[in-house]
Amino acid sequence: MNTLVSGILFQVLQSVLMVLLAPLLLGWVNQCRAWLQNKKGAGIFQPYRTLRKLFNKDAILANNATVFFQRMPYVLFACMWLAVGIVPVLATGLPFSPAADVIALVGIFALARVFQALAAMDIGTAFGGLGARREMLIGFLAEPAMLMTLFTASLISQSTSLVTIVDNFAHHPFAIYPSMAFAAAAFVMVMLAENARIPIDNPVTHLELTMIHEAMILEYSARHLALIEWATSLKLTTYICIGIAIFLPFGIAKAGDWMALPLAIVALLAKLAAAGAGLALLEMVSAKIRIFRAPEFLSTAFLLATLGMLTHFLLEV
Amino acid sequence: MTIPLSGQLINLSAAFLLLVGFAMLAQRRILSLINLFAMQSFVLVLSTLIVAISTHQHHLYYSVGITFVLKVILIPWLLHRFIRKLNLKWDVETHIAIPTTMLLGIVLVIFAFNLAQPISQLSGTVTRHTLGIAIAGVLLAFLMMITRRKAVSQVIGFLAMENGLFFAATSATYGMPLVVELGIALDVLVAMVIFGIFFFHIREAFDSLDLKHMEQLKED
Amino acid sequence: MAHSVFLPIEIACLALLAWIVLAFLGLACIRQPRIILNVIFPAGAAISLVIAVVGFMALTLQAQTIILPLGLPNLPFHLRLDNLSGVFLTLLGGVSFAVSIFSCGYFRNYNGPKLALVALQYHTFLASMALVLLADDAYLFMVAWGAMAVASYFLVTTEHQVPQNRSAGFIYLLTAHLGAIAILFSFGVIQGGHGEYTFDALRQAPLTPLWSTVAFLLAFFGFGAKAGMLPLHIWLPEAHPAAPSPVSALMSGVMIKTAIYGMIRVIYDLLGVIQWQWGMVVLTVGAATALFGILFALTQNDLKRLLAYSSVENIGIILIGLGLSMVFMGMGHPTLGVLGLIAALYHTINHGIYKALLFLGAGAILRSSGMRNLNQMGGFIRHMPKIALFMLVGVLSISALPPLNGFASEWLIFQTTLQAPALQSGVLRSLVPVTAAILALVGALTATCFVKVFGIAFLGQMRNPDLKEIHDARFTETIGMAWLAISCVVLGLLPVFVIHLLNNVSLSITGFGLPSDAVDSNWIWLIPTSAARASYSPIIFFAVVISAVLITIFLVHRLYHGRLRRGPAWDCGYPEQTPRMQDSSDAFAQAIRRIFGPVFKATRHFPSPDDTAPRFSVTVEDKHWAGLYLRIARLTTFVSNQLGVVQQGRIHVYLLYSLVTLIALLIFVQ
Amino acid sequence: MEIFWILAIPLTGGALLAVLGNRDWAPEFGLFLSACTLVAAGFLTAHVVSEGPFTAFNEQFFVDSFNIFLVALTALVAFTTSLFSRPYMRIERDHGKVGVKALRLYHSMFQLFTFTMLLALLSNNMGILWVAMEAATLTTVLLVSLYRTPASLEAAWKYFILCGVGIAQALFGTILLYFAAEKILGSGGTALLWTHLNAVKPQLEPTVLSLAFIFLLVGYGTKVGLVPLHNWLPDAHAEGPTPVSAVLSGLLLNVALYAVVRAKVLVDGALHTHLAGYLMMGFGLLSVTVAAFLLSRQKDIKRMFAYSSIEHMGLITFAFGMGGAVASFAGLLHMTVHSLTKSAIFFAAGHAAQITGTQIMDNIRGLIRQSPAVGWGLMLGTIAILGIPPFGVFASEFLILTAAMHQTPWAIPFLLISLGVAFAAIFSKVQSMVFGETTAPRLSHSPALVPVFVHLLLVLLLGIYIPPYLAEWFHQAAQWIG
Repeated sequence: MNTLVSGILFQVLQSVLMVLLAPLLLGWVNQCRAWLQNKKGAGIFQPYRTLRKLFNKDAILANNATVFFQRMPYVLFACMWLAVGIVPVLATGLPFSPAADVIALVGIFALARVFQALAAMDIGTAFGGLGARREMLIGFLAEPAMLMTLFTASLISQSTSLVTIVDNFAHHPFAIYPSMAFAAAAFVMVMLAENARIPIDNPVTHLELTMIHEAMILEYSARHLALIEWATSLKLTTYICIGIAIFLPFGIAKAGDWMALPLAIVALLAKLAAAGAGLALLEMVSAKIRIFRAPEFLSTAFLLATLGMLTHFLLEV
Repeated sequence: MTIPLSGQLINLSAAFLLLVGFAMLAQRRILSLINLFAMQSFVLVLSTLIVAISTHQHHLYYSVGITFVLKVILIPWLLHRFIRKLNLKWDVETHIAIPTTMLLGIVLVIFAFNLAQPISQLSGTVTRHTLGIAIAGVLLAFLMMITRRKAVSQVIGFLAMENGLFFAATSATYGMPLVVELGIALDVLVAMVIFGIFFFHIREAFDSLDLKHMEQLKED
Repeated sequence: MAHSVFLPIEIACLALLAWIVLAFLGLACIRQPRIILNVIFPAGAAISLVIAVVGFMALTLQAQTIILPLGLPNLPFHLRLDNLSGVFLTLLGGVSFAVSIFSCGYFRNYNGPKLALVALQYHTFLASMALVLLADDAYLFMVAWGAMAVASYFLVTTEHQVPQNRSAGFIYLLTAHLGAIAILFSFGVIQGGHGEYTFDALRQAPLTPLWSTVAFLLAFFGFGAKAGMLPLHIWLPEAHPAAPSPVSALMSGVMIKTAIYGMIRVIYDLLGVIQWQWGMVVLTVGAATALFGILFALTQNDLKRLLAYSSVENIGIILIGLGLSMVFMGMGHPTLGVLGLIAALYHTINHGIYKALLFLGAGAILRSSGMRNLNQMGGFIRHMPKIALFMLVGVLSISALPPLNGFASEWLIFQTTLQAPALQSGVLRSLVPVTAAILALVGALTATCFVKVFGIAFLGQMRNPDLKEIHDARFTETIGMAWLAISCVVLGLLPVFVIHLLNNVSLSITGFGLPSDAVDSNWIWLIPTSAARASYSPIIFFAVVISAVLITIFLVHRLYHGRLRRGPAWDCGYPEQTPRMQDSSDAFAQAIRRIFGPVFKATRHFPSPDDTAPRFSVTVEDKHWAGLYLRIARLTTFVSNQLGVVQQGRIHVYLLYSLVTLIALLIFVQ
Repeated sequence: MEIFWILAIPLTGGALLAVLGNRDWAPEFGLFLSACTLVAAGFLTAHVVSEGPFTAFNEQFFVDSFNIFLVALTALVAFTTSLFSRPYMRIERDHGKVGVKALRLYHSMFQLFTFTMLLALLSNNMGILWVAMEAATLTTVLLVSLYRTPASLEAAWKYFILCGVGIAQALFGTILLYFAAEKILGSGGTALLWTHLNAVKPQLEPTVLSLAFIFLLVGYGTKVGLVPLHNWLPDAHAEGPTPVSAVLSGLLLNVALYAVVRAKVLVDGALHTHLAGYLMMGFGLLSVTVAAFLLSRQKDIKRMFAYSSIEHMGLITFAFGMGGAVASFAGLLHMTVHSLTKSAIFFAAGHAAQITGTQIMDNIRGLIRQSPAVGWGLMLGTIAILGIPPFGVFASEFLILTAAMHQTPWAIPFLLISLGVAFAAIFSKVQSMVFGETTAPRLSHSPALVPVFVHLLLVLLLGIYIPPYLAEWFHQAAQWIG
């Protein structure tokens, strides 16, 4: 009983914390980017300001917008929230975790993507369709790669539930898995693609020839846009957290282990900061590629992931 | 061993049959073809008669009678009437390669003798050695039907084949049971009549009895 | 209980009989179409329910057999109702219920004779499918199988004035016939020489591994032809658009599943001893079929063709499940094999339901707007919201999105592939996960494909605004689709029950079941092997998502305002937004055509420069036509031409034939 | 006694119609005669069912389980055919294709043909059997050329010559048979009686019998239409009037095959080898394959179905050649269903040709629109003949194929390919004839399609239920066919 209560507390704590932290991470990434470009930057709290501004505005919907268009932001946000709630970030053994394993996690992202694409096509503008099409293109290339990386991990730890995976890596004697190197590389590429970062997409431009993610949300305004932005930052956070959980799960506490919590939080913040900086660096050194290069990029990721799995079978079993 | 006189006579007539068979194979003119056929039938009757006398097979007398009436008198007469009606009197077979046909015929005869060998061993009749000749007659008639281009000569070939069979029956087994003989005879007669009808139909359809007109139905 | 009076199997037989009677009543009512619509079809639906109930009861009962005094003298009709047939009977009943109800509304604009024939063939079709599932001897099975093919053929050619429909029907029946011959021969091999054709005898018959492999290959070919696996799938995309939509729903939803039933029956039940090489064959073919099917579905513009290709894809997925199961069984891991088998069965049921739903939806669209071509549709959600809702459920299910049923079964298949480490041979160990990769790719492509379908057809602006009087689904149509949509959700939320029931099936035909963890797990947690390995709870998942959405909405509206204004869409600076600016179906698939170019034979038609209303169009062809089937046809004609020479009209030659034959034979004898 | 009636009715009827055949009521009279024959056949059947096999008229006639069902079948098909030909020939007359004299010839010859068939079946004497077979040719040859068109004359001539020559070989075979039998049974009438021959078959001289069988096979095989002796068959079927095509396919081929099988029984008994079986299997397979491939190039509807007859006769021959209880049973069943189905198809096809005024399939379209009954008859008949369940043809093919499966696996590929090719060939053509649109006019007399659907119904019935007594006959027959 006691464990269950504390577990739920952990769950709630983690969910809320992550939701609140997400924009901060985004701000941090942008700030690092600015620094690397020798700019002053808007400060790491800029995203919160943007959100507040958007929330206070009046929402405008296109005349022919349907319920899809109107409710999509909430669904998107909810999906991301659920996702981040499942990933064991602070502690393992959360009560929700067994409800969805890595496959379901990918499923959640797919769900969100489908709704986003449908909403984009709802108005019937040229850009909506274009964005939806490209998003699905990226999606169907990225999703298998993502699954493969996760499968490599789950084959190593004989389980598809993130908790077990984390346990296996965090609380067992350290071992070197060459396959995980492949997986990690693939994961990073997928993460870039899925979160509409350079080199696949550029979150700051609205250049119609190149944009993917932005094209889908052109019609949104005010609170809807705010939710979408927030969800985007959540998505980024979630991905990074998944990466952390799988590739550097050290310092993650067990559920109900209050002593380990502060340490876990600190560790998490440190890892997030590092990851954010790394991401900014990556975006700095690489250039946006043509949309039809994206398949090559992602199929490379897919290939790497599959290779990782094969190496696992060849070397580690 | 010495063969009794009747046997010798039968063998003689058998040899004669074979000769006539070759003659028909070589004969171009239809009129003389008919006469040859009548002659063959007559030889057949003779040989059958000899068999009947020498072996006292009474039912053979009937078949002798039937054959005589049917094949020596009636059918040649019918044929003569037909070709007079259709005035084919001077109708001749064009371009058949006689020598090759003859060679083929000889091959067939040899084959027939080989075929008849084992059977003749088993046969108890005085006429057993003529079985080979009977088969040869059948095959020669067959060959004739293959080589002839005219309807009438094909029919004659058909009748010659009938003769060969009849001869085979007498030589191998002193003839078939009477019922069968009668039936066969009836069939031959009706067949003859129908052939006649056909000649006229064909004639009015193609105004010629040349079979080369009747090669339209095929897989094209 | 009901079967204390009547055994379920007896009820099933009676229901079957009732269907046949209805069929002929339908023919009798040729003058009163109203009766057919308002009495015959509802009655058929009622019978479907009975069948469904019987099948469901059979899932927990012992197998029952019954022998009818019909059939061949020394081989009377044997019927058997066991758990396996129970599963498929339930599917048949459930789907055909919806379809029959739907038909009452759908066929309303058919004239008397046509309707009477449809009623006749439709109910015969249902009866024959049920009979296929109940048959317990080779002869009855083949008879039912053939009746099924013929009935469906006539249904496909209902609109026989259209030439394509005729050729579609021909291709369909030809494939079915070839398949049937193969199945027949496979039975002939299995009975191994003692001439007994009851399934019991076939089970007992001893077979050398070689011969059982031959039997397996024949059966796989035969049933594959009906199921629409590569490269025998060509009939599917032809026949489905040709048939009336309810019929397409039945064919895709149930009929091609009877082929899966046949495979399971023959391979697991009759042959029994499974070799892992078979599994590899099935696995490879399945993977190829799935990938190929979805790629082609993506590039289609005709909605029903698209759905047909997606059926090909799903058959591929089912085959992947079966193949995995066979590999594991053959390698001596029965419990893992069971997992694969259950996954395959589960996906079979799910696909049956959502594909039927989608076809009914397509039918409703077709009937109300007269459109099948996606490029002309658009914005229908504003005119047919009900259809849109049900289609959305179907789309989400088939795209394997949690928490709907499509996801549950694909999740199980993924779990099966992840059991690969258990295999001994390193090759297999590394090949099996590759299929997982392909499955993942296929899943994602499916989502893309159906985003295209829903987005193009229902969202956006009307593509031809002059299209008036398009209206929503009729009442009965709504009921039919609602029934299927609800079962999609239920099957998605309560996978545990399904797993437990299917576990009985595998226990009864293979003798093995899932490990104790899976069986004992309560109804919330879906646990394939053990809790530590993997678990999934659609209910919690669903609850959390819903509540999260509500909380978000609540918070947002509470903390801030809910003000909302309507305005014109941003026109990107262009003078106006015309519907033609939207992505067409072609445009949506353009990236696919480009990336997977080698798979297709795409021909593009460019408009001429001085075209006032330029239209760009692209047609995608199946390479199997030119590559395989036309070659076979050419070979046949060549042979027959060669043989035709024999018959060249001259009587002398004919006589020569007989003489030569005679002499040859005589020489042969001597 | 029934035997007397069953033979006397058609014989006298034929004679009468030869005189009165030009009257208006001639068709009805012919129908009446066929009905009487059918009734007599029914009585005979009942008699055999009650008392088992028996011989009559000092053993000249003989009825057993093998020929009795063929007798019943023959009488039935003859009856339905005359039922069909009543309106059919009238329409032909209205179309001016035949005159009154031709009709007289037709009616009388039809009865005589029935007589010869029944005689061939019932006679116990191999010689009489031969006579009857020859007579059958003679009675039908003029019917084939009934229209007097050049094509029909050519067809008839080929039919006449080829079958005549063939039958001559059969006669020689019979002589050899007699020659062998005479050794044991002594000369005279009894030596050709099948019952006696069957009794003493183990003592018959093997070499002679093998030769005899060759001649009989080639002879009667010509009439069965075995490749390569089949060349007369498509022409005769295509050019003759449809009722004649129907009875040729439905009756003549069966009876000829009956003769072959009778001979096979004796030879098997004498030889103790499987020679006869192998020969028949060889011919059968050859026929099936060649016919199947030739099907795809046909343009004339009746010609196409003639080839399909060759194919099925080949299949039956193959089955009998294979031997064994199952295969022989299947062969008998297939004989029955094939003649029923094929005659039904010819009925429908004949009307189809009348409706559209051509036999060229490319010009026949949309039958189902113009006359649904004809269209459906043709379609269902085709589906039945192609061996698609639940029709009876499938039942027999099921048995044949499954028997072949473990007796002669080497034959399977041929059968598989042939069945597939035949299906594709026939069905594609029939479908395009039945479906689609048309502008053809109506017929002057309403077509008689009762026969079509009666036959198809029977075939369907045989597919799902074979009456016990029928099965019993088949079993007995299969027993001694071996």
